[in-house]
Amino acid sequence: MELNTLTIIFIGLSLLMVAAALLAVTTRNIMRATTYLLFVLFGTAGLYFILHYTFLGAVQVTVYAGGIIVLFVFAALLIGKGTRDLTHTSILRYTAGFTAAITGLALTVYLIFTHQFPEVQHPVSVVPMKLIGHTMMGVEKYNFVLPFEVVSVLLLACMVGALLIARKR
Amino acid sequence: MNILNLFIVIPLIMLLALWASRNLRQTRSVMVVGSSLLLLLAIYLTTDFIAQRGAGADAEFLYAASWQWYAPMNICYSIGVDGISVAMILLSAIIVFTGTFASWRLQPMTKEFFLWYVLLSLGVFGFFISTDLFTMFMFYETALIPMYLLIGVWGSGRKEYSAMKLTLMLMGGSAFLLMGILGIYFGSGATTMNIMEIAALANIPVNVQYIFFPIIFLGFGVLGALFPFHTWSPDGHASAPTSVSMLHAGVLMKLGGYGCFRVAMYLLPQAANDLAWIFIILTTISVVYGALSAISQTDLKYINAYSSVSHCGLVLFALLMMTRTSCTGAILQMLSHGLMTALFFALIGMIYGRTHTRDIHELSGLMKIMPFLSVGYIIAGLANLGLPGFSGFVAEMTIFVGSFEQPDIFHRTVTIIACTSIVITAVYILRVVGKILYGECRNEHHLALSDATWDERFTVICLIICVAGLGIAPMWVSNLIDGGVGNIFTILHP
Amino acid sequence: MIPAEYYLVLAALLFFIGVFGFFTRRNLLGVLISTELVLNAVDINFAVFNAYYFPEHLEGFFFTMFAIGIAASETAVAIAIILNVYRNMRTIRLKELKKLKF
Amino acid sequence: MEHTIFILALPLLSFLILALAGMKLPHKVAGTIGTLSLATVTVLAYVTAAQYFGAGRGADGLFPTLVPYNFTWLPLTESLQIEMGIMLDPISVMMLMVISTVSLMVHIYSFGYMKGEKGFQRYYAFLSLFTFSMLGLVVATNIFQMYIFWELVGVSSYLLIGFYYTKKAAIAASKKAFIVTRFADLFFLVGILFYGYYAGTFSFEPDVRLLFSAGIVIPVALGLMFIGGAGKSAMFPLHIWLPDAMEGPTPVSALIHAATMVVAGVYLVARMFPIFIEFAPQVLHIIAYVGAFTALYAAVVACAQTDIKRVLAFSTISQIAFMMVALGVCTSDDPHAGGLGYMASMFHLFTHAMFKGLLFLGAGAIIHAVHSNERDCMGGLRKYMPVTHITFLIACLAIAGIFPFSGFFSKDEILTACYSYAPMMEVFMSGVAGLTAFYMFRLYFLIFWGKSYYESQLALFEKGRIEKKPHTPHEAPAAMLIPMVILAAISCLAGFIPFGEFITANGEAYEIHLNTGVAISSTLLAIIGIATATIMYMKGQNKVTLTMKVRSKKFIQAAYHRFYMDELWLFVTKKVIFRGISRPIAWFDKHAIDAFMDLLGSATQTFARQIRTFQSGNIQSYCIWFLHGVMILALILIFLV
Repeated sequence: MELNTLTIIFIGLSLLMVAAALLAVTTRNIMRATTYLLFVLFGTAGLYFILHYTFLGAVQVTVYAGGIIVLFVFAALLIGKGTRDLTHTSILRYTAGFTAAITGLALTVYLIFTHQFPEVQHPVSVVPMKLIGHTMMGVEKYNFVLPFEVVSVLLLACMVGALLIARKR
Repeated sequence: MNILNLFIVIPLIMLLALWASRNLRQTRSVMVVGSSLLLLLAIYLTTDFIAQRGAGADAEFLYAASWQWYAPMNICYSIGVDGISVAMILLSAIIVFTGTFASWRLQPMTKEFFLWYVLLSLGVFGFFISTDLFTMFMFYETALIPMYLLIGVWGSGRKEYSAMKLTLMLMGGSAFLLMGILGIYFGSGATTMNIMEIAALANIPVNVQYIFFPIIFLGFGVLGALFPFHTWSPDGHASAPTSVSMLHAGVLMKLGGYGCFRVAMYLLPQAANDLAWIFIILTTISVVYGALSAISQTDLKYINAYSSVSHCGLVLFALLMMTRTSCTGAILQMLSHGLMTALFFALIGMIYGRTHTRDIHELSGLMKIMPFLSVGYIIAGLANLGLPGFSGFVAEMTIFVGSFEQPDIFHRTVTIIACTSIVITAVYILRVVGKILYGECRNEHHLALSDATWDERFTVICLIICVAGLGIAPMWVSNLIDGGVGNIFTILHP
Repeated sequence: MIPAEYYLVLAALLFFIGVFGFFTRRNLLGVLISTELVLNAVDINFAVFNAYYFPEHLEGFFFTMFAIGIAASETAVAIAIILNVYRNMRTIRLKELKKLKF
Repeated sequence: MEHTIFILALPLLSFLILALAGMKLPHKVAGTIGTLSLATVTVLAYVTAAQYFGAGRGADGLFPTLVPYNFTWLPLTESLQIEMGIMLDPISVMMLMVISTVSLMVHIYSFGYMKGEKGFQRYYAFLSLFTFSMLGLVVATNIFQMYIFWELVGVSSYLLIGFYYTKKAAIAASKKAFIVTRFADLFFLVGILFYGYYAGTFSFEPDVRLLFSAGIVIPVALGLMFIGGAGKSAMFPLHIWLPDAMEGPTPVSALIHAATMVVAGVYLVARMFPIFIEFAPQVLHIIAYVGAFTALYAAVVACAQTDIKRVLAFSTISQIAFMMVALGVCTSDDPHAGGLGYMASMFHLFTHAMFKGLLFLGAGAIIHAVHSNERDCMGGLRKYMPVTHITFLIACLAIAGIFPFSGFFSKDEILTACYSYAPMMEVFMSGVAGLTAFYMFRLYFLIFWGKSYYESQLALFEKGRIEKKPHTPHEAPAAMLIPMVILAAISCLAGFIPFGEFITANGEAYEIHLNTGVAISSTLLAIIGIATATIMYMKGQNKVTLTMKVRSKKFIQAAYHRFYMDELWLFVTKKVIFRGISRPIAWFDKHAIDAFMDLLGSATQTFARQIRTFQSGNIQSYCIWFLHGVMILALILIFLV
């Protein structure tokens, strides 16, 4: 693997994401955790760009980094200061979680490197918008109009539901 | 209409009538009418059975009938009686009848009490008339479950604990039982649940028998207070209300012995012959151990419960001796113990109802205060320790003579050990009689107590008549059960 | 060309960091944040599998997109619940939320 | 002989009437019912005896064994069945007479003795029950019937001893009597079971071949049966219940604990005698030794007792032991060659029943007069109770074995029988007979001679030392005296009955002839005993007595406490059985077996409580466990499969 710009960017992004993720799950302050999550999400968007999925990256930035993080921030702000600090977990739980995570990670990595993936086919380049539009709205095989509709209904339901749950009584 | 069905139908009608009854009067009249009907029916059944046998009806079970109710496993509602079950039905009818009068003044929730009481007797009757393993098991469970409520709700002392213990231990036993029944069913080729047909097939492999004989014997043995699974009995009896104690010791514990005989030994004769010695040891321990621990008890009901352990141990002991005489003796002992213990528990309940204590250290000189109950108690005590003229003597002697038919040293030794129980029984009975009935009354609160009321007198006299009747004229009973014992005996000793 | 395994390892790392957070967080919001990490890691995998191994169709692509959508709605609902819980119980600490336990 | 059924039926009937309706009857009526039925029974018994013995011997020179009634009561096995019936042979007919006579006397006597007692009707009911059972016992056609009535006798004895059920001592005594005899009955029962199995029958005349083939088992069975008999007949060491049984009303002691029930053991051995002599002569000799020891033991203890009924009780034990010895020394069933003991034993049984019954009735009259059992409260009574005095003296002479009273004849036969077995035995038993004379006359003098307790009390009262005027001893009412006089007459004359004509071991007639040597020596010993007693006790406490008392204080103390046999038994029952076995078993049951069951319950509960925390509702822990599970599964799938 030659060390080109893309690779360097990838490595940089990876390091950033892992570090931010670690901080996001360990920091005591909920606002900070949210911020670190934001970094991870931005990093992910970056990965999508590297993969030439620019549209996906854009969605990631707008929906995730833009929408969800804002929700988190609002929530963190709405919930009083007293509950904002994250408390320690029991050492038992900590080790249990840690071993589970480490074992799982080891296993996954082992699988990744031993698994026979199919032949790598070099991606063309950026996926054209037109294709995305057709695929999303198409009705043939490998087209996704039905899931699209379902998701939209789901979103609506969530919106209504969230309002219903969160409104003051 | 098969007469045996009436034993199910009458309790069912009684249940409905009780449910519909509005006040105490109606409840009582339903109970009196129903239990008298059952008693009359049982007496009619007995006489008719004897008449039919006399007329030469030599089928193993008379009044046999069968209706299939679950085809995939070939489970039928099969009924039929032989001499043993007729005797047991008669016993149950007597106890149910007298138990009704013993709980005449029971408060509160009389109606609910009798509802469960009738359900229990329904189970008992159903058990004795069934000849289908699964139906039998079903009725067995029907008889056990009401016990929990009867003790838990209407009991005294640590009633919740006792009820729970009793139910759990008996349920544990029936878990074994279910296992055993399935074992027999599949062992015999999974074609029928009917006892007679299984016995006729006689095709259960010996190694299967070896597994399921102990399981079934234990399952029924728990109910028959087999050492070391007897501990439900003292606590359960001590907490149960009078008529429940009567019914439980009088009839329910007999389900154990009857089941051991009818299911374990009848269907698995090979294993019964080979493995009997294990259980003979256990039952011998039961006999002596129960009697010995009765000596140092202070609660009247505990004394009686341990005495029941001893006497029921003798039932199983006699069955396992597997001579024809000892088996007859075992059935006689079941009848005799049922009647005697019912009498005992009835009297204890009556005394307790007046004095509100069962501690023998707190009771004394009752003879002066309640002569009727005291005389009844002495008679019950004497019957219990095997006085000739009462049923206990006949049963015990038949058992001992029968057991002596086994000439080898092991059987001889255990028989002699079991014989010692007659002395120990005398010790604990006379100890109680001397302590609570004789002497001067030391508690001035007891001086004002009244003697028995008419319903109590009726209960006691009925039972005494039965006990004495069986003791003076045992011939007809032993004739009645002899046929049934003979059939099983032939299978045990091919 | 960056090998696919790199992405996958990165995704796995994120995933398990998320799992770890999910286990150890003592606060509903913290748990939710960890969940987002996990979802994110899965999204990356979808995209990578699509881009490297099956570029002729856009299945992974769309799965990622829908996942993002669903994640958004899920977060919205979850936060609404959290707010509601907070309003009723004045806390969002898991330890203290046991009214429905047993 | 069909009327014999009434001998059993009447007492039973009167028992049932009195037991069911007794409380409502007036005393007089109840007593009359009992007495009348007993009188009829007595008449019937005598008629039976007259007919039986009057019919004479059969062709074989024996009195026939008649079985007028016999029916199967309960079939047990193919060969064994319990039969109920009436069997008449010389000993059972003799016993019928003895029992009905003494019982009738006691019934009449009780009219006076129990007058006005609470529970008078109950008393008569129990007497009837006892008489019924005892009669049933002696006419038993088989050993099992005997056992049945044996138990009934035991229970009526229990009820009668505990008649004064508010008295602590009476309760304890009745319990003790029942349990000790029950304990012995256990052996009896086992003996019967062995016998029944090997003989193939419960009857007294088994198939001899079967018995021969059984070998050692038959002696064992007979020995066990003897233990049962020893329990009822109060042989050492099972005698402990009898002295305590004196807590019952005195007429009851006369009937049950002197004349009839306690000789049931002797009767049992006599009943089984043909089998004993044929198959187990060694067991018979063991019986003789047990009897000899008991006789001595009881005689020694009797010398030191102060309660007059206790003295009589020990004397009863001693006399029954004489009968046992007589049976035990038999070496064959021919009265001319070693089989004399059987006849002697039965003879002594007969005479003893009369004079010992008389002694007890006399004692009852005395107790009735002075209201105490203690000899200290008596003395000098001969002035106040002349009839009692004379009859008591007759009885004492009879028991001491003085010519021409009945005891002389029967005791002499026993000693002769002993002599033919072993001279040492004769010497030993003669010594015991002398001792008997001593303690009986000691008793006699203490009661009727010496300083009058009443008079000394009266003197004290007149001096103002005591406040209550002492009760004047008075002669008993006629209802009590008549039976005593009748019995006294029988005691005087019974010795002249040619007993050997009727009852011998093999049934052939035997003419009693006195063995002069034995007779003279035993009479001499008796006279020595009487003389000693006269010297020591006639004039109250004199010097000789006091020195003796001081010299052998320890021994007398030990004898007074019956050589601590009761304490030993108490130790065995209270400490060993109750504290040592029963308590631990009860403890074990509660704390081991029951606790184990409880442990199962609580273990289940604890386990449930433990695993309940898994179901905590905490999603995080669910996930941890889930993930661990997944990991393990994955590892297994990847690396192992």
